[in-house]
Amino acid sequence: MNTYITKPVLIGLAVICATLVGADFLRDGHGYFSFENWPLIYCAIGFVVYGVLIILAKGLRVLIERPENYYGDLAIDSEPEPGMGPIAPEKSGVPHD
Amino acid sequence: MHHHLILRVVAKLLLPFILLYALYVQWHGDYGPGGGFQAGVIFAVGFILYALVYGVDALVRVVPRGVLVGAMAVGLLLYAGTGVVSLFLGLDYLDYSRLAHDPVHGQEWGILLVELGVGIAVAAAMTAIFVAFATREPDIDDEDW
Amino acid sequence: MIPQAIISQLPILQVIVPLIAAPFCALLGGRNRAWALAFAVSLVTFAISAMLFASTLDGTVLSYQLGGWAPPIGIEYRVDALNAFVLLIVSGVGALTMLYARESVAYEIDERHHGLFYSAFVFCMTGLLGVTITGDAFNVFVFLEISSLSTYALVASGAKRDRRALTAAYNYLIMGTIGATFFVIGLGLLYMITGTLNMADLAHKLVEHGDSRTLRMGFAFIVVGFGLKLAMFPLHLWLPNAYTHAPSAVSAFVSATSTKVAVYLMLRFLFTVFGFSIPFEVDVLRTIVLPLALIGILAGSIVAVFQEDLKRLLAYSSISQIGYMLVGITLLTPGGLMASIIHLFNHAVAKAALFMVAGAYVMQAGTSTISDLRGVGRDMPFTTAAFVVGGLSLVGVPMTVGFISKWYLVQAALEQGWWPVAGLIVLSSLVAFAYVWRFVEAAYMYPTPDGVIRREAPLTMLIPMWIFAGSSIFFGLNASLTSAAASRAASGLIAASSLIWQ
Amino acid sequence: MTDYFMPSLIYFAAAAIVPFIAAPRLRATFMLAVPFAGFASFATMAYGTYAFMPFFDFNLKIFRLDGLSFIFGLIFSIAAFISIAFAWHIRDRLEQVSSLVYAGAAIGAVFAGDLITLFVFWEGTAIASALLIWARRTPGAIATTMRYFTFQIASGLLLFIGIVLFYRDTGSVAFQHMELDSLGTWLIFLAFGFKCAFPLMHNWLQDAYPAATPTGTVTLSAFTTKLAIYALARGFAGTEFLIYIGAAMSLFPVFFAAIENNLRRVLAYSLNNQLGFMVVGIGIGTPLALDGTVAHAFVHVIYKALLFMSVGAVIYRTGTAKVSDLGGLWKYMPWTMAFCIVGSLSISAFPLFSGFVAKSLILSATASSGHIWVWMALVVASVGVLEHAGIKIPYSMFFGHDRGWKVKEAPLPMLLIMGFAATLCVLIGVFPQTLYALLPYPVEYEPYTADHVITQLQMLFFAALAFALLIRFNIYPAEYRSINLDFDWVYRRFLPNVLRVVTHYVTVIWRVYARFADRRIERALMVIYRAHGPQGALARTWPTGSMVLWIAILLGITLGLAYL
Repeated sequence: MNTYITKPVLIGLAVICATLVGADFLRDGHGYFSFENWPLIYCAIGFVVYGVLIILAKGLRVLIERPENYYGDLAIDSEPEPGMGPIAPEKSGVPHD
Repeated sequence: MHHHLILRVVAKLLLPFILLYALYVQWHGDYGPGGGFQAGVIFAVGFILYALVYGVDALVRVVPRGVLVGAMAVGLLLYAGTGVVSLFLGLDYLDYSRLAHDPVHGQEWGILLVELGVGIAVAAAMTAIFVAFATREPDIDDEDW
Repeated sequence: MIPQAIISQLPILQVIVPLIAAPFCALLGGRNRAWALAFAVSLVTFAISAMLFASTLDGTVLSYQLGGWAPPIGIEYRVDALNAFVLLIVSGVGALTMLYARESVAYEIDERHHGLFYSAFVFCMTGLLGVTITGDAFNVFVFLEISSLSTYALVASGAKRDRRALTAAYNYLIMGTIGATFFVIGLGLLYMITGTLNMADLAHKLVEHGDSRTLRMGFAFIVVGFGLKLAMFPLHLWLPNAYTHAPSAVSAFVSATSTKVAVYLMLRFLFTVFGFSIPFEVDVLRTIVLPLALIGILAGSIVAVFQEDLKRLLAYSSISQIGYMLVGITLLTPGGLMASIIHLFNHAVAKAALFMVAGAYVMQAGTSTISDLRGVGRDMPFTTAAFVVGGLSLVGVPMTVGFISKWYLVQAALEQGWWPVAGLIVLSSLVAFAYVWRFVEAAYMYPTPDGVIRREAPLTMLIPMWIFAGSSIFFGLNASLTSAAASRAASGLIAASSLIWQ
Repeated sequence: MTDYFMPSLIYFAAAAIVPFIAAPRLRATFMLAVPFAGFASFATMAYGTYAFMPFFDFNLKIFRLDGLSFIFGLIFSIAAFISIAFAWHIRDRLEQVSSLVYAGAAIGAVFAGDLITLFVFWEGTAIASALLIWARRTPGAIATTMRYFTFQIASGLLLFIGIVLFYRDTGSVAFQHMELDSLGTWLIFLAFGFKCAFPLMHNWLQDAYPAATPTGTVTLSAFTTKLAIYALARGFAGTEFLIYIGAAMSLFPVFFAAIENNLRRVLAYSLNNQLGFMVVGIGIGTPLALDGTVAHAFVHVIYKALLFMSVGAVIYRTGTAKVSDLGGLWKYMPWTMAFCIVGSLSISAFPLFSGFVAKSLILSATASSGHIWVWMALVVASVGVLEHAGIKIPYSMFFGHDRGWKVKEAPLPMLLIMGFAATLCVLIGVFPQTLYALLPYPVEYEPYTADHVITQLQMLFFAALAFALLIRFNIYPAEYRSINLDFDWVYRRFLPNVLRVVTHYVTVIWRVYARFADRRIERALMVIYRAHGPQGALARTWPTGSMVLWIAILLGITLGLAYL
């Protein structure tokens, strides 16, 4: 179903990450706070924070999501997107389905 | 046109005296009571009497509206113009001292001219107001007010 | 370049040039001749008042004695920074309105009445200039009557377009006459006390005389009389109808000048003649005029919001704007006075532009009803743009003159610690925004009704309109000239009064 | 005024001329020259204050050139150039004129040496930018314009009252550093806050940016908020309170951005978040932090414009900016994709891109001032930036779900200007010292230390890994048509509803009450209610007699006073 995050892409990412884990030993430990010097702390921050953020956002979605015409049919969200102002664009796009 | 014969005759008889009296008031304004305003009103009264007895149309034939407007304007010009003349004579406005050979006479001449102007303007204005009211076509229905 | 002899005669020329020209207008009759004369005369008048303004800006006071009689007995014309400023406003507005009048009057007045119309117009100007320039209190009454009587005639001449002009003129006549009569009664009472009619002399003798019941009566009559003439709040009832039904050129001219001249008279009498030598005068201003002015500011604006007719809307907005000037006066501080005087100018400029716009609509769209003017912004872009500029000035948006005057007024109110007054002024600006917006919305946001064809106003109307609109921006950006004149005038008034300033 | 020609006047003069140039190409070319002329007018001047103008009792300092205003003048000139060039194909005179006025007013505000001048230009930006949104001319856009304008005018009004009070307190209107110690300065602070989109005042941003035309949004994104940043930096540098505001600002939008469907709104949230970094920098107020803020504003204007341009180009070709409608465009718009990715890498602060060299200044300033929690918030926010701006924007347009679009590449002028912006991003990233040299305070900072580069890459790539896994396991939020409530719900829904309910109950209670109350009271109240209406007593034509009655009453009162 998703056509872009394929196995090669994942493997590529994993290789880069592994390299960066290795590079962790090149750090000279000049952080402002002591915990900055813990091994692999930034890897953890990146990974965990990202995951938690997405999950929290999904949770938020439960609370605040509304249909597009929530503010009425004349609100900006329920209008079709603009072409380029009053001048008609060269329409070459094909809508999906 | 044959009604009120006495009224018509008497009115015609009175008219010259009214006008004469007006002129008396006009010219004696600087010695006795009177002056341009009063004279003008009395003068206008003569015309109004004429109109009351003979009808407004007759009055308008005697003094057409254009003449009235003109007389008003001329009267005012006479009044204001006299002052302007003294400006040209190198004095302040309304200072008539140089209108004649000596200041006192000049002042007298000035006042006489001014009063004449006032008289003409007032007479014409009074008559014009009367004519305006008397000849007004009832072009407004009561509901319109 | 100009002979000294003429310079010394400038004060009188200011009045007699239009005075002589007026009857000639009536004699000339036909449309273009009368107009051409009136226009030429108004330009000359403007030039004269500009010269007067220039020669009094440094604080010189010009005095001119009519007929060579010395002041306490003879009539004196006295030009100082304050009335030179007002003269400039009156003659400037007069000249531009005259330019504007050509097309507008041709549309609104019968050809055969043009001579008389322009004659009355020039008379009205004469009267207003005379009222402003004279230093003799009774002469004020004479010129006041000249200007008022001709204004009644001018308002009534709107009858061709709308019969209601006649009733409006009649009501105006009654009210105006009462106002003038009150003034004369008051003046009579003052004469009883002092035996003089020259303003400077009056001032002097009133201080000597001290407090008395007669003086108080005179003061009350004069204040109420002027209150009528300048359309102070509950005495404003003549104004909306008169401004609405008068011919457009008359609305523009009268709205910009006649109430302003009345405000000037109020200032002149309060400060120069009475000079607040007794506490009663201050009490009247603070306990009667101030509350009424405040109510007027708010009520005028709110009523304007609900008006259907553009000219009427503008008329009610005038009532509210006059309130500002009165508030400035009642502050009795240099700042407040200056705010009033500068607002005198600023409001004249903005209102003249706005009424000219309304007149252009009357001529090109045949109506000044707001709902009939929907979409007019597209058909008459320049005219409507001028309205927007003038309207912004009424609201007091920065970079317009309205802002300048409100700024000074709010500052002056705060200086006195009158917080609620300052708040009210700001609040009324919001209301002003509401009524201006109502029209702007109708003009721009709605389509033109079907079958309505409107063309842009002719150039002779656009030019004066935009001169006013432009100057309401220009003087909003660069207020140094107007504020210098206003502060000079204010300090002159204060120097003349006997109030002791903190 | 005689010795100097203000740059903003060049813009205004150009705006006055533009509508009268009939040939479209000529018009666009003319406009393109304006930013250069504007920049040239102050580029070579010595620092100092010029262009005094007497106004009331004040001597206005219209033009003050110093380190801070110079660099903001430069940023705004670049932004004006980019947005005008991107709008090359636009023929709508309203949009063209208002964009020129907008840019001119913003530049004028930056050079304002006193609060009154600032206020005038402040309002100028409000009006011009509102027109820019209005230029789209759909009912929704007009409604948005009204809301937007209300916010901007509210800001102006607060500023105005603030200036008046400030002047009364201090007797000065100079625009200098201020302390939050009086009502006046608080109001000025709030006015800046409105424009800077502080939390709870931020919704105009998310409301307006998706509403303008695609070109209009590029213009909008550059000026208003950065002007507020400048004003805060000038007036309130070192105000502790700002640090926490900034932290909140940088943090909360990332959640909203992650689930937003409209890409331009995602970018608006991202803008909010970026402003948060700058506000933190201002709050810390050390030279390093302020330099960071300025540098960040500088690079931000460029990469945010680049991102908005790439979204704009996509809208231009597809007519939509919704995640739920887009995907798989990389085949058809490869250049746009490349530039978009440069923008994304810059905003996510990848080494060698402009965001990296600017954001790290703020982060190290925060760390060295010891605000550990704020620092952590900023780090979390950085991951959030990567999420919504670094990954979501390019991924959802050019990859994601293939929706079957077959479109042409963006037109050449658009590509050129995007290429220009992208080049700037890379150049600044590679040669940071050039940027640092322009900053108001001398800065000794080297972003490219091994430690810094490695930790940054670790964080970014592990986050990317997390993203890939989340996509893989279908945890990543699905895209479909929807909107999300934000604080604007309060004034678009909640307050109107409350008002409706209250009105309803008041009416009901009133009816009940009226039934029992004396009828005369009701009538009296109705009289007051009606007094001002079109047929109201105050608006009616009165008979002469009653008018005279008023006169008599008034005279009576006045005379009565005489006997007291």
